[in-house]
Amino acid sequence: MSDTHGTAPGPLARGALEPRVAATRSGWVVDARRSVADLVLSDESPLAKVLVKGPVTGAPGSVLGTSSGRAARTEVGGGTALVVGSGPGEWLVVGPVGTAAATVAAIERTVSGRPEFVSLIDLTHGRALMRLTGSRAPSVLAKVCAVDVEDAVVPNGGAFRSSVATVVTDVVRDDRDGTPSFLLHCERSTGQFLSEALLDAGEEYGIETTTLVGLVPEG
Amino acid sequence: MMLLPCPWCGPRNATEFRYGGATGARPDPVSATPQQWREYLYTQTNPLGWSREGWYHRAGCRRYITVERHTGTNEVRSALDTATEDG
Amino acid sequence: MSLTTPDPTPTTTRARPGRLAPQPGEVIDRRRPVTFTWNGVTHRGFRGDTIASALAASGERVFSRSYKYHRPRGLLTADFLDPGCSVQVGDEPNVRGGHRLVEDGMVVSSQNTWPSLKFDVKAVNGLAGRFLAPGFYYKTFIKPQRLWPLYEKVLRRFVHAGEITADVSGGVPGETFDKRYAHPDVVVAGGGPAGMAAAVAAALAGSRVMLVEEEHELGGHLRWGDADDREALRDLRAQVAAEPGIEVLTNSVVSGRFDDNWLSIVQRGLPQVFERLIKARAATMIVAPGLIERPYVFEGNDLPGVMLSTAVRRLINLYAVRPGSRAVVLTANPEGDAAVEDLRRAGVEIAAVVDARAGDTVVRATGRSEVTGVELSTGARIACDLLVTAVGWTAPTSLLNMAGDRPVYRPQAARFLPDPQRMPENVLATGGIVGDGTVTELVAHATAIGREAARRAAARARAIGEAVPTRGGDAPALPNPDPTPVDVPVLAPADHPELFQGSTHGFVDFCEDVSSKDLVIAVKEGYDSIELVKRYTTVTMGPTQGKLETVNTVAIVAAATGRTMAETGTTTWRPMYAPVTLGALAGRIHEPVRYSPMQSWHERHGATPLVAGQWIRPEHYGDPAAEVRAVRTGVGIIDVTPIGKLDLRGPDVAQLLNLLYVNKWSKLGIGRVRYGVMCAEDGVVMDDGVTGRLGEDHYLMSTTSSGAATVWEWVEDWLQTAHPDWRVHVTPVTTAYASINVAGPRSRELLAGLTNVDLSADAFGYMQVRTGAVAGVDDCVLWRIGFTGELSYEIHVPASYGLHAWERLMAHGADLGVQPFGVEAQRILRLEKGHFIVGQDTDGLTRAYSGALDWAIKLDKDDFVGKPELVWQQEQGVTTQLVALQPDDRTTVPEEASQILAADGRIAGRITSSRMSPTLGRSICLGQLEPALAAPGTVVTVRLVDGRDIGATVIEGLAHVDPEGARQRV
Amino acid sequence: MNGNGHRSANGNGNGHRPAKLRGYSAWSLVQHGLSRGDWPRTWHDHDMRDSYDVVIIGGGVHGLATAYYLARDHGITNVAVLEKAYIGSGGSGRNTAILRSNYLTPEGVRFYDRSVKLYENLAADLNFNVMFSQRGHLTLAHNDASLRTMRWRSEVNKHEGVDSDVIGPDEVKGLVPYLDTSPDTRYPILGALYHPPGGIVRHDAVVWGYARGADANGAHIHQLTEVTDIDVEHGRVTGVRTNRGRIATKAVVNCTAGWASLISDMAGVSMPVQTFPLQAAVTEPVRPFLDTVVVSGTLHVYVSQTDRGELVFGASVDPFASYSIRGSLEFTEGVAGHVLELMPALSKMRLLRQWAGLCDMTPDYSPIMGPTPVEGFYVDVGWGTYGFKAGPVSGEAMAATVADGAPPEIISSFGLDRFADGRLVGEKGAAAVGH
Ligand SMILES: Cc1cc2nc3c(=O)[nH]c(=O)nc-3n(C[C@H](O)[C@H](O)[C@H](O)COP(=O)(O)OP(=O)(O)OC[C@H]3O[C@@H](n4cnc5c(N)ncnc54)[C@H](O)[C@@H]3O)c2cc1C
Ligand SMILES: NC(=O)c1ccc[n+]([C@@H]2O[C@H](COP(=O)([O-])OP(=O)(O)OC[C@H]3O[C@@H](n4cnc5c(N)ncnc54)[C@H](O)[C@@H]3O)[C@@H](O)[C@H]2O)c1
Ligand SMILES: Cc1cc2nc3c(=O)[nH]c(=O)nc-3n(C[C@H](O)[C@H](O)[C@H](O)COP(=O)(O)O)c2cc1C
Ligand SMILES: [Zn+2]
Repeated sequence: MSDTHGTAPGPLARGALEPRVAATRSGWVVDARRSVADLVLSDESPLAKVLVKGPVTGAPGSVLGTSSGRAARTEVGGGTALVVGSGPGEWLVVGPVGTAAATVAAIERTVSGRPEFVSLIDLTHGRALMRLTGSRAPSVLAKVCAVDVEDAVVPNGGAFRSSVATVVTDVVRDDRDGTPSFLLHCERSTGQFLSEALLDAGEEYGIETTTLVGLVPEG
Repeated sequence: MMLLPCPWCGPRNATEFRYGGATGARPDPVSATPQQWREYLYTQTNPLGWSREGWYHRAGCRRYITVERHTGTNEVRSALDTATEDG
Repeated sequence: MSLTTPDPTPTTTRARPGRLAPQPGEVIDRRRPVTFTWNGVTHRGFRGDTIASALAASGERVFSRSYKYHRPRGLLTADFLDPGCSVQVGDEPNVRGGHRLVEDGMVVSSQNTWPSLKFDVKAVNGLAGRFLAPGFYYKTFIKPQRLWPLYEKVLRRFVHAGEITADVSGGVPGETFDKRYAHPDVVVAGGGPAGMAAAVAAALAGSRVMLVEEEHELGGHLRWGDADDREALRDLRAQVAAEPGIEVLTNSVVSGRFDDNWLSIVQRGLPQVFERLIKARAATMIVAPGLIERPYVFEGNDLPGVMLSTAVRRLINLYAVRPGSRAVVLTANPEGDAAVEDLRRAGVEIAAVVDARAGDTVVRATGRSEVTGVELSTGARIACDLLVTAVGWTAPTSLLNMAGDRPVYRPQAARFLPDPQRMPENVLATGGIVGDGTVTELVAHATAIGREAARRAAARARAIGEAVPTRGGDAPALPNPDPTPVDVPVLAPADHPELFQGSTHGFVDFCEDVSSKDLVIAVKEGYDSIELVKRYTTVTMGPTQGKLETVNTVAIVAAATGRTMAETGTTTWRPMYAPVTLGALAGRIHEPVRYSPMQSWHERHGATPLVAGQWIRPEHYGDPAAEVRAVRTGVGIIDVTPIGKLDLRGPDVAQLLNLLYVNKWSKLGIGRVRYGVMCAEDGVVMDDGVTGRLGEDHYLMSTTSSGAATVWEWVEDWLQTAHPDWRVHVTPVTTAYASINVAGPRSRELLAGLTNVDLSADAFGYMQVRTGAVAGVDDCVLWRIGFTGELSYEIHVPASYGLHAWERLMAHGADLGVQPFGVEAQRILRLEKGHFIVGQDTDGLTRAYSGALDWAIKLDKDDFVGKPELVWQQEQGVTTQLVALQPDDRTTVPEEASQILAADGRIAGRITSSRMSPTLGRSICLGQLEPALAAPGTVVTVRLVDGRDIGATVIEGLAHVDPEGARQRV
Repeated sequence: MNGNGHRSANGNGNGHRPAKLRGYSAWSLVQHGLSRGDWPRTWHDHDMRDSYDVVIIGGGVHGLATAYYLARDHGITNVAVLEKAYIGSGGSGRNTAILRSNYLTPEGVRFYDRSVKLYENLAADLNFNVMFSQRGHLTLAHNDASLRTMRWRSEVNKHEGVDSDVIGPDEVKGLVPYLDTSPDTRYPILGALYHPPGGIVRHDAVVWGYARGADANGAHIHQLTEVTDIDVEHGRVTGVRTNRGRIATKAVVNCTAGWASLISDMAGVSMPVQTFPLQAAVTEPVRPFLDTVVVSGTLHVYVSQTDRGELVFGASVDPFASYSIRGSLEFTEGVAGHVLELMPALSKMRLLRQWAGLCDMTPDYSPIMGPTPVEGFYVDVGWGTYGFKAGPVSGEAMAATVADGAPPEIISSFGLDRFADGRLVGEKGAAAVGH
């Protein structure tokens, strides 16, 4: 972040979902509520998101180590990122808050010099990212997504893109301590709508919202 | 609902795709006569039987695929990536 | 339809219709009485009672009046299909009284009770029957034709149905409908013995099974059977309960089968939702719906007290209701024989058992508002208040037909049977629909079918597993299905006499009041195929959709035409197998809306929302004219986030742009922006926008907001299908950026204090692009362009910082009087400037030269999309031309779409855009005009929507304000 | 029919007197009720002749009306209508029966207006009550752009003398109290195009009435007769082949709608036509509450209530070309969702049945009518989702085309050659959902 012109405080970033109780953390306005519910939807939009494109079989795949349809954690740019094979010749790298630039630089370094045409784009601010966690998470998805997310088809580490509540969404199954957990990644402007549709679908199971672990304000 | 066997994503509901139809080859824009060009614009084959047609997986891999479908039964017998002919 | 004289009433006193002592298989809970009202009168029943059984238990026999003739109707089938007891429950019309369970406080009323439920209108019936012949409407009310609307009004008052209430909020507050998807291996439609056994076998073979039963509990016909049946039922239920792989859905129905085994299942009676639609992609479906008992056609067959054997067996065994006092039973099968036994046990006097297998039958039933007697083929007349018929079955092949099967008629079984040859791989059938047999034989068949379904499902699961890329290391192993099909034992249909109609005419379709005579008349008039008979008489078109009436219809039409039943065939079964509420079909409505990151600010500042496709945008903040003046004289900012944006990267982007736009792109330098127009291959203007070159191989393209998605797919189409060798990556970034247009003579001043980009005219000229920080936010893209015609900067801020940037602009510009402006002010500003809007000033047939785009079109390029059409358009001249018009009366704004007339009165064009210009203080327009009228200075006639004509003058160019473009170049 | 000996004089070519259709009236109904005598057959079965002057392929409203007007207006009666299934089994028996003339182009408006006028007198003309219910037709506008298109249509309509106007939400509410006209819905109703002469008709009755009229005038209607090929020699039609044998003829009219391109292909004429399924559905009846036809283009849905009390729903064509008429669940889901957005009070009404028909879509949503490069092969196709209402005018115009060998003025813009010439007649904005 370059220094500010003018006298106002540093720029404030906002996630894709309107927080119900707002608080500021690491330059982000986040939802201050915590949740201990069994079924939780958290806004993880502040995480760094970098989209890498290249040939289906080529440098990015071999460097990042996943293929289309699968997601795995890898060391990228000095942090651990979740690398999602989000489509043919397309990888989504989800890293800790604030690491987008470093991630871009790191990947650029590793693919440079290769003959294929590879491009990178920082979509941290361009996409909404939320996480749905809980044993009933598959039931919630079953109300809004036509793809079967059972183990046999989408085990932990599976990733696909489909329509969720009519919004085109990347879905990544990324379980938490054996509990089903899904990352949902869509165009930023429809994030609010998608979150509302998920809350609506999860209502009968007692869903609650919260903010990304790590950004949840203290106290 | 019809399932389309996307070569990249596996079988998916047809509503995830946009139908592109059985568009003919683009005539040479320099030498095409109005007849030929407008035939290309307006007249597609409309068979009752097997048809080769383009679909776009807009809610999935975002690839254009070429599908062989029977227009009487909606049975699909193949689907390949249009650009790479991968199945 | 005439009725014989009343029979002498029987003399002995007998047990009245009403509640029996507890029955071994009853489903009512006598410890839980419920109270409800029926036509305003309080009634009692028990939990587990249906509306019909509770009313029957209190002696009610008439439940409705019929559709055409208003004849009294009672129970016929006493289940979901019963055509005689559709009732209104509260705000819900057409509730199936034979199925819906009574609840405490339920308000139930009869529908279609003209002249009243009980009033005897025999005379009217008799007369009506004669004149309301099929096709009656077509033959009358022809002249005088102007009276038809009046007749029509009268007809509409007689509609037989429930009512919906005018409350537009709809339904009970908090009452919702729901949907979900499911991916079972096997769906079993029907929870009778066959369905249960098939489900158990499939689950044991490893399938995830969904067992769907329309009734409130599993069991099918075993539920109202004898002790052996009940024993078999207990055993099967226990087996189902023991299988964790079976999901049991009761009070649910498989309502449709669509391509690739996409099944719709309606789940009713849930606590949290009114009805839920499950959309199941089943690997295999087993159809096990059993059989439906068929009514018999004879005079008086619709009188209350004439019932099917299954109806009386249900009433007695499930609800402990005595259905009458003195019965005549016409039986042709064991079900009828069993009904005789049940009736005896229930204390009903059996006046006669007429055995159809011995050739005896019923000629007619007599009575006024209910049956009082029966005339037999032997000539005997017997007094009774109950006539039970058991003459055969209809196989509900509906779901199979939806899967491609066509039923075949088997005279030996007197029913249509499915044709296994025509069934797809993923659909199987078992149980009564296939054939008959002992429970053991049924279970054996169903077990084999269940295992076979599981085998096929496993093969499919394997194929899917191999096709999806999501399976990884810890996925369960794919099933390895046995290649050999399961050996399925034969389940042959039992022999059954063909019994459809006696020697008299009677009702065939009870819902639609269609009699056998009507069918014969229709055939004689030439409507002699089954489909034409259906349409002419409306037989099978009512709520039961042929489930009770198809076979009799076919039989009667066959007899009337001299064809066989097989030749005659059935009408087409179609979804829904059972009707589904619109609420369940709709589910929770998902209509995505999109917001810019500044939405909360707009709401807080009183913006009037404008629905623009999926976007909700500020139309204005109170006074659009003032917003226009602020932009012309000072500075305004507008949220233009919905503008479509595509990030284009790669060495071949310039080639791509050259192909897609009518103008040239090869020489666009880094830091430059160009306006471009895209046409489709027919030369019709498709989209426009600017594209800027940010780096050697990096461009940012903008599109119209409504065209964003289409253009993206368009670009991908050309890249993937025509030029897969081009190296270009396209990423939509529409909402990756919050886009703000800062417009007005003081925009430079405002922005200068907030950015590290050098804004001086020399450093950052018109139609250029820069990247830099704005309001402390890095990686912003700034375009010096303007839709408004003023000096302006369109800044694209990484979306998370959009609100921050907007607030900083407002705060920083306070002393400059910065004003937020909305879409309406922008429309006025662009119209003053003469900028067209694709789709408003052009239409679906407007080729580019008609859009006044001559300056942009570069026909010297080798190729671009739509070029040939534009070459020809240029050669032949346009048919219409976009022009700017000035109404002669400066205060009149002709509404957009006002037509422009030629001297001979022909339509020669139309106004496409019009506003009162706050800048000029007069009305201004754009329009499409025939070229003969398009020359500057031509005066044309505009027909206003109120019919008045005004003059308007074509002006030079398209701009009303600043035609030289001086204001935007400062 | 050039050179065929027939004159095209209205009414009496070839000395033929059109049969006066009568026999149906309230009085005759009473008589039949009392005497219980049989009604005459509505049309008759005939043996197939070896040759006919004109062979019409397709026993829908277009084919039957063409046969009727050939006889009535031109005295051409040696005519066969060949229908592969039963009459009305195509779109004519499956359509949602909406009649209107509020189209967008002046050519279109004039054409459909003539049809509505013919419909207004059809019951008397055919002596068959087709139950044309002119209950009014509303096309809702939910955004600016559609309001502008409505106004465009209404201005063109008014110019052509067709009753049509843009009305505001309050008037809409007055006409249809069940509509949710509050401004804060997802798709607020900003206004509507109101077209009082529009309405619904009993579609089967139109088919049967024309069949009866054609039959009475001597035309042969052959059901269960499928055309399998068309003989063309030296650029002229010489006959058609059917599953029941060959028929020699010099004039063939293709009135097969959804199958139009298959038939044209038999004659070697390629057509800019794509076949798409169009679906419809009915609910169980409820007491009448909806007096007008309501259409929403934005929501892709329309609804009317029949005199029987059912709601009849329709939408736009399926999203991909197909000859399958099995129908889809997405259609009913979409229709239900959209109807409930318009009229939330209907959530407990139940959908009873859905079905589908085939639509012959053209690039500009206007029909293709008139001669073709093959002499004697005429087309009356491209009826898409809107052709039922055009039955009468098309029959009249095609009869004149066959009789005179050239199309009359009213269909002169709809020729097949317009595509090669790039002169499309754009009706998409007025026909895509409203039909
Ligand atoms: C669901 C639906 C709703 C509609 N709603 C409306 C509406 O509200 N208003 C409106 O104006 N229009 C509507 N339409 C359109 C309208 O139904 C059609 O445009 C119109 O019926 C076409 O009539 P037709 O006589 O040309 O064709 P059809 O009625 O389709 O007749 C063509 C006939 O040709 C026969 N045929 C085909 N091939 C052969 C062969 N090889 N040999 C012999 N016979 C053959 C077919 O069996 C068929 O009977 C709707 C259509 C559908 C499907
Ligand atoms: N149906 C009878 O009344 C009856 C009477 C005596 C004997 N039998 C014999 O029993 C055998 C029938 O046993 P079975 O198990 O095949 O049938 P069944 O009639 O015992 O059970 C079928 C069940 O399927 C349900 N059903 C039907 N369609 C459905 C749908 N679309 N969705 C959900 N549920 C649906 C019905 O409600 C019924 O409970 C036959 O041999 C028959 O001859 C039947
Ligand atoms: C305007 C209209 C109203 C209809 N109303 C009903 C109806 O009330 N009940 C019914 O079962 N079918 C109704 N149908 C549908 C027909 O039963 C049938 O499905 C349709 O004509 C298509 O034929 P098919 O299903 O035999 O293929 C109606 C059809 C139309 C065109
Ligand atoms: Zn795909």
